[in-house]
Amino acid sequence: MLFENYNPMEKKMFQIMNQEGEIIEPDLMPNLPREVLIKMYRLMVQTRETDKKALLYQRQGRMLTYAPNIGQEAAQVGSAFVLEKKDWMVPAFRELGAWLTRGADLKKIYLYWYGNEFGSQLPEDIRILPVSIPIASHLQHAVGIAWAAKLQKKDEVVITYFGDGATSQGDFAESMNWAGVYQTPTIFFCQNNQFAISVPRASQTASETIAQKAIAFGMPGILVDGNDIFAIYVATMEAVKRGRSGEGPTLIEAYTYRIGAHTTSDDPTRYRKNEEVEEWKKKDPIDRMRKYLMREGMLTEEEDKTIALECASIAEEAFKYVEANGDIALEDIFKYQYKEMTPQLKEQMEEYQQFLKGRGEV
Amino acid sequence: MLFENYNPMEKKMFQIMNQEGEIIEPDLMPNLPREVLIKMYRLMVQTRETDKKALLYQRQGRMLTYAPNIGQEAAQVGSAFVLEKKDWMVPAFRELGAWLTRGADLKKIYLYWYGNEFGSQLPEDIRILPVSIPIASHLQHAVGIAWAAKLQKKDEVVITYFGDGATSQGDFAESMNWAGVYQTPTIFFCQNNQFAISVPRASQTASETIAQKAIAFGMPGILVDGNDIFAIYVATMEAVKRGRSGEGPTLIEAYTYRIGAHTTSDDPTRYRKNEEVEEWKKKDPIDRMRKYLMREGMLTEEEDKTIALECASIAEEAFKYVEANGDIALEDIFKYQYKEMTPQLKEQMEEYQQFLKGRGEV
Amino acid sequence: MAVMNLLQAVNETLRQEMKRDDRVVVFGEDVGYEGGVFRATADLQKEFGTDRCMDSPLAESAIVGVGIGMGINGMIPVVEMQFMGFVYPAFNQIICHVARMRNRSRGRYTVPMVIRMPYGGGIRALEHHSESTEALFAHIPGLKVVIPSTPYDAKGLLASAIRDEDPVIFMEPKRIYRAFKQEVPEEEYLIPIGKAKVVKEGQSITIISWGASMREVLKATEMAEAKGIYPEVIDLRTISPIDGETIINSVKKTGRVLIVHEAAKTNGVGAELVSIINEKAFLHLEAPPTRLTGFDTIFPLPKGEHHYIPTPERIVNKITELVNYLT
Amino acid sequence: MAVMNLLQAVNETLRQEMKRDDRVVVFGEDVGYEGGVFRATADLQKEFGTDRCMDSPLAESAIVGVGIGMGINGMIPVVEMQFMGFVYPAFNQIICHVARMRNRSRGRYTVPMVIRMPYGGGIRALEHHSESTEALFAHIPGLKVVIPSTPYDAKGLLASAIRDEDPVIFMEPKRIYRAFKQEVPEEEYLIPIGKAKVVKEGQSITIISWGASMREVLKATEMAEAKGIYPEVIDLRTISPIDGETIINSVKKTGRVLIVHEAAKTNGVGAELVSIINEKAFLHLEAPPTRLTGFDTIFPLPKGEHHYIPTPERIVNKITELVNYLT
Ligand SMILES: Cc1ncc(C[n+]2csc(CCOP(=O)(O)OP(=O)(O)O)c2C)c(N)n1
Ligand SMILES: Cc1ncc(C[n+]2csc(CCOP(=O)(O)OP(=O)(O)O)c2C)c(N)n1
Ligand SMILES: [Mg+2]
Ligand SMILES: [Mg+2]
Repeated sequence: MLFENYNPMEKKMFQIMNQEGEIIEPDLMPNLPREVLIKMYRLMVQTRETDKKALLYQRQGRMLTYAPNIGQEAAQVGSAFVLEKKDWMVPAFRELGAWLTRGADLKKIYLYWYGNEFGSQLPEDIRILPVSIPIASHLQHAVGIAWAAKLQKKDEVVITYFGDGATSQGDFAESMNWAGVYQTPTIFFCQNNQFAISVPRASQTASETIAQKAIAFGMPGILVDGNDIFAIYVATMEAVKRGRSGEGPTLIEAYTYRIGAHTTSDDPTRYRKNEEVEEWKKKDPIDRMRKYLMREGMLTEEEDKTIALECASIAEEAFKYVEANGDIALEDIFKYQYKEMTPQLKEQMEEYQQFLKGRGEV
Repeated sequence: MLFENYNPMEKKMFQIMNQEGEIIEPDLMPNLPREVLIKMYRLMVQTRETDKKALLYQRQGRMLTYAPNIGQEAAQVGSAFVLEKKDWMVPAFRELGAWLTRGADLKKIYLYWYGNEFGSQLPEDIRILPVSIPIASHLQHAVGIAWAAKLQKKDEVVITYFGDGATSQGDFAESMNWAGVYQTPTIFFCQNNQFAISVPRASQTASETIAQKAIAFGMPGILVDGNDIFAIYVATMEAVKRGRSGEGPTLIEAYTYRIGAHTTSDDPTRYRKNEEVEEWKKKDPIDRMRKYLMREGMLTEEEDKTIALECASIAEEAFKYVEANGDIALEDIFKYQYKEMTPQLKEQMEEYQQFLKGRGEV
Repeated sequence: MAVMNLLQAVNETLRQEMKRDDRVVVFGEDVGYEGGVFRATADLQKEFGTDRCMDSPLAESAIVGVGIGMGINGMIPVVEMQFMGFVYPAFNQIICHVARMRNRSRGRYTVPMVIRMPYGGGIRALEHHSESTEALFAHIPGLKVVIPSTPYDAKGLLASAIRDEDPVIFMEPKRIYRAFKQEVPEEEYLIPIGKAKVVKEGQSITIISWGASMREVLKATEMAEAKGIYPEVIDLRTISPIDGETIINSVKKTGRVLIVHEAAKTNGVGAELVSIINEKAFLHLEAPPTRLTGFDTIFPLPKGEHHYIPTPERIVNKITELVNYLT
Repeated sequence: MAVMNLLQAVNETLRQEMKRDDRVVVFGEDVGYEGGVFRATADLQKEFGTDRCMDSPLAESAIVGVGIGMGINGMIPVVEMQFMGFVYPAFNQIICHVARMRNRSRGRYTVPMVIRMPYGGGIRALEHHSESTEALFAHIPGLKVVIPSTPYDAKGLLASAIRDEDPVIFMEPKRIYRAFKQEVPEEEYLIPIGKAKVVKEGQSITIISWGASMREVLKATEMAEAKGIYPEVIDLRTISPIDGETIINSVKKTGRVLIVHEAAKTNGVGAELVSIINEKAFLHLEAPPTRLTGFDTIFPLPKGEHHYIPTPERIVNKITELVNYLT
């Protein structure tokens, strides 16, 4: 129903809660108890505070390149919130909120951005793939995981995240097409944050919306206000239902904005106007939910401050842990390349160890 | 207008002449004099006869792998007929009719399939790129040529041919997308012949039509009866007009059928029913035009026979020439790899020539 | 024992492995209903159903990329590239993910996939149908690269590849798909990946080759023997990781080496072999380890292809040259 | 003479070539309005307009594929891969078309394109941002592969690459993009592609390297000189086609060779160099031509990267080992 009502050819954007935190589609508003709403809110705040700390550490030279999520928290948390433990998430690199929502340990996440591969070694029961940097390439994995679930009759769905820029890559089209042909339970979740580094959405594709691209692959597509956590939640829920009931894949375009830089190496003032950023700041997804919660009497100023402080200190603790435990052992470079080290790797490692030993460095 | 009337979301197929050679859309029928119609017809027959001879030679072991065009002549001739000398054609490997229409020498074409690179060395004034085998990869070149024309303000349009299978490749989507963004004068001409080797169209993509895929890239798409040379001619003409007037790219889906095998190495009886083939034979594009011409009094039985005989003998002569002149010189393997031979190539060639000399083979 | 050609051995092994382990799935272009353009997967869909042997859309990057996901979610995908010349659209997936997933995730996720592909020239084919670019894969850490040269080896190596928990590029020399038959045991057996095979012992010179070229090498060896030269012949079998030990043992004995491959010369696998030999057996060398290979050109269309692949005559010629080096 | 770093030299050369020849167009991801993530194309769009310097959609296969078409229709595209680690989606276009169009059409169509890409490790970057896979290109007939190691070379080589009628892979060592400045003439000059440069004469051993590693090599050379060892240092400059002559002349003099590269060892360009040296200077060798390279692993994330790239200390250590070999 939802997907028929929001036919992508009509370019309507699905929204439940407006910029003021008012519910404008009460019929579609999910019926969630306060604890759940607060949990969602807290996850968004945790995401924001984690970003802020990371940016701070980065400026202090304690953290490396980092890709901030500011402005996109609703899209990330609202969508991942729908998934069950058994489901899979196949991320790109700007989905911190989704990682946290799925229960990934912040220490691992910071460890990754700290430059240590062990950051990607999540425990078995957290079904998140490692950060995938080659744009759009991981969408294929999401189709494969979903197809394998379907073939093995496992009740699992897969969500995969990517940006507006990613839709230009061949891998985007190929994976959408495959998912369409084999009706895999894949949710293609595009965070359209209006930019691929410096390139604006309009220069990326002439398609009127990204949601419309679904038509080329025979699946439903929907344009959703990405800063409205309820709309995101409901749209993803519907897509997950489709997946679970064998109806196949769905494309969700979460219309949002990257408030921060592309990464800490980027200077967005070179390519976009501050006014635009300010306009979008008014649509901040966290502010919006805060307004809603306060209006509904579910959150006080006091409680809100406490949440922010708690989240900030969780981030701080996690990073401290990482700084103290972030180094790697030499063998780890070699040990995981294959199940067993090849003779070449053994030889290379031993020769190097010998060299270090000769210099008293090991 | 045409593209609005045949909105791809409605799945209507554009047809001017029906299976019986009757004009069912007289308003859209192009106003072409008899000579032109006979020229078109002759090109289709030349294509058919060239195929038939090639298949014969192949069975006799005189010709190598060959990809026949039988059933697709209208799509090929009708579309290429619209182009001017200055325009470009970027083929895949199953467009014989288009090659001939653009004035490529049949000797060159046969030479290529005979296994000699000189077959791809067309004269400067014939703007056809070589056969491109990696599926969909050449679409990118078509966009580049068109973009270069636009940037250099040259009044050239580019047509590129590909099959239904090609639409699954990332390169298809990337090039369509680029053409949409930069509004290049590219005509994406899909010969949907219902199969990619053994894989039927329905297993290739869940998109309702291939024409619909245009929506994902912000350009018009149209579904055309690929066995109706007039509909193909008119649709391509409209697309070319768009290109020339700076309105950008167009996707044309020519709905047709591959009557023969994929190539001479293929046995289609393994994967498709004879009844299906027989059904499609009734829609033969050459028969259809013959019926039209005869009904209109533009062609007699006699004339028709003469045309077929002439075409067959042209093919025969061309092949005889190729058999007599098809060998290559050893240096040619080395000479064209770079503008100038690298020292490595020189050395390799000389060493080998030395070896041959030693055995009295050179 | 059944007598079969290399293609049948591949088909038979796929069948056996699919029976043995229902996590094994086979897919690729035309692989399902039609059973592959070479018929390597013939009848597998009939036997195991459309959930075990599937036709894919025409998209190599997806075939590999989707396979990665299937591997992560409990399956063992054995995918086909219709020809080696069509693997390049999948390079990003192979280099960035297939080869890296294990190390990237420190063992959390692995890709136990096999990527099969017919390769090599000599079948009078169109462009891109004659490629031998094993060296590209051999430079990528995280991949294993295996090439059989006989039906017997094809079975044992393919079974090992499928059971290997690391990704394996399995290249099938299509020139000899149907060239000869051999007795192949019906029961399962494994040939270890990472081990070369001394196919023929000798002492005059070590010849290293693999895949279809093994036949030319063995013919050349007979011709050399007629002249009183006794080559030791090594079939590399695994291109990556290379079995240095077997090679070095042989070179220490013979002091002379000829490497024969069909791929272009520059930066081919021959170069790596020469380097290993230098590094490990320098003082035993009585002549420069030498390569006889394809030219640094694209593989010619059929009218030129007979020039490209090293013939037994050219091999013998080189053998003689090397055996006479400085003596 | 202006004093500039390597990045500025690239930028300046692009500007000069765009001025010289209006067929030259520059495009790629973020290359236009923003001037590139490294600023290599800074201000070019401002200066030459949006018809000469363009932002592309995010699609490497298209960047190269579209470039091919532009080359065929009269332009000289100089395209950027944002990082070498992102070139793999374009491999099909590069291998199947860029490298082959000339030979395929027997000279009728050519691809006078330059594919620029920052490469190499040592900048504490995320995964895929530290690649050095020049060997993959070096195995493909039809490509030229060029790597500068100084601002001066960058200018002369890039200008040559743009004017070359064959396609050139132009790899820029990003570790030294801004590492040091040099006097670079303002006027045009060309450094020939296909020629290596003897950077320092010596007699104890020949060291061959390229790109950013040249710095470590030169530091190691100083350290060696302090010990009384006098290496001859060759900057390869062109990785394909290799300048065998310069190398062989040097090896004939020194008898010993160390090749230093940052790429993985197996099947790296070092292997080809060892092989050429064997084939052409075997009798002059006093020690095995030896490689000091990256490991056969993926390039580690920042916490491990200092282990990967050969350091001056490791280079000196190897130099000493080789100079003392059997003496
Ligand atoms: C194949 C590939 N090409 C280029 C890059 C460099 N790159 C990193 S992020 C990025 C832009 C991505 O834009 P989008 O998909 O919209 O995601 P966002 O950064 O906005 O979240 C680019 C070009 C890359 N990572 N992978
Ligand atoms: C990249 C690539 N993969 C696989 C092939 C092998 N192949 C040749 S033709 C073909 C099917 C093409 O189907 P379609 O695009 O519909 O064109 P048609 O043959 O029907 O004209 C395939 C898979 C190829 N040439 N290139
Ligand atoms: Mg974006
Ligand atoms: Mg087809």
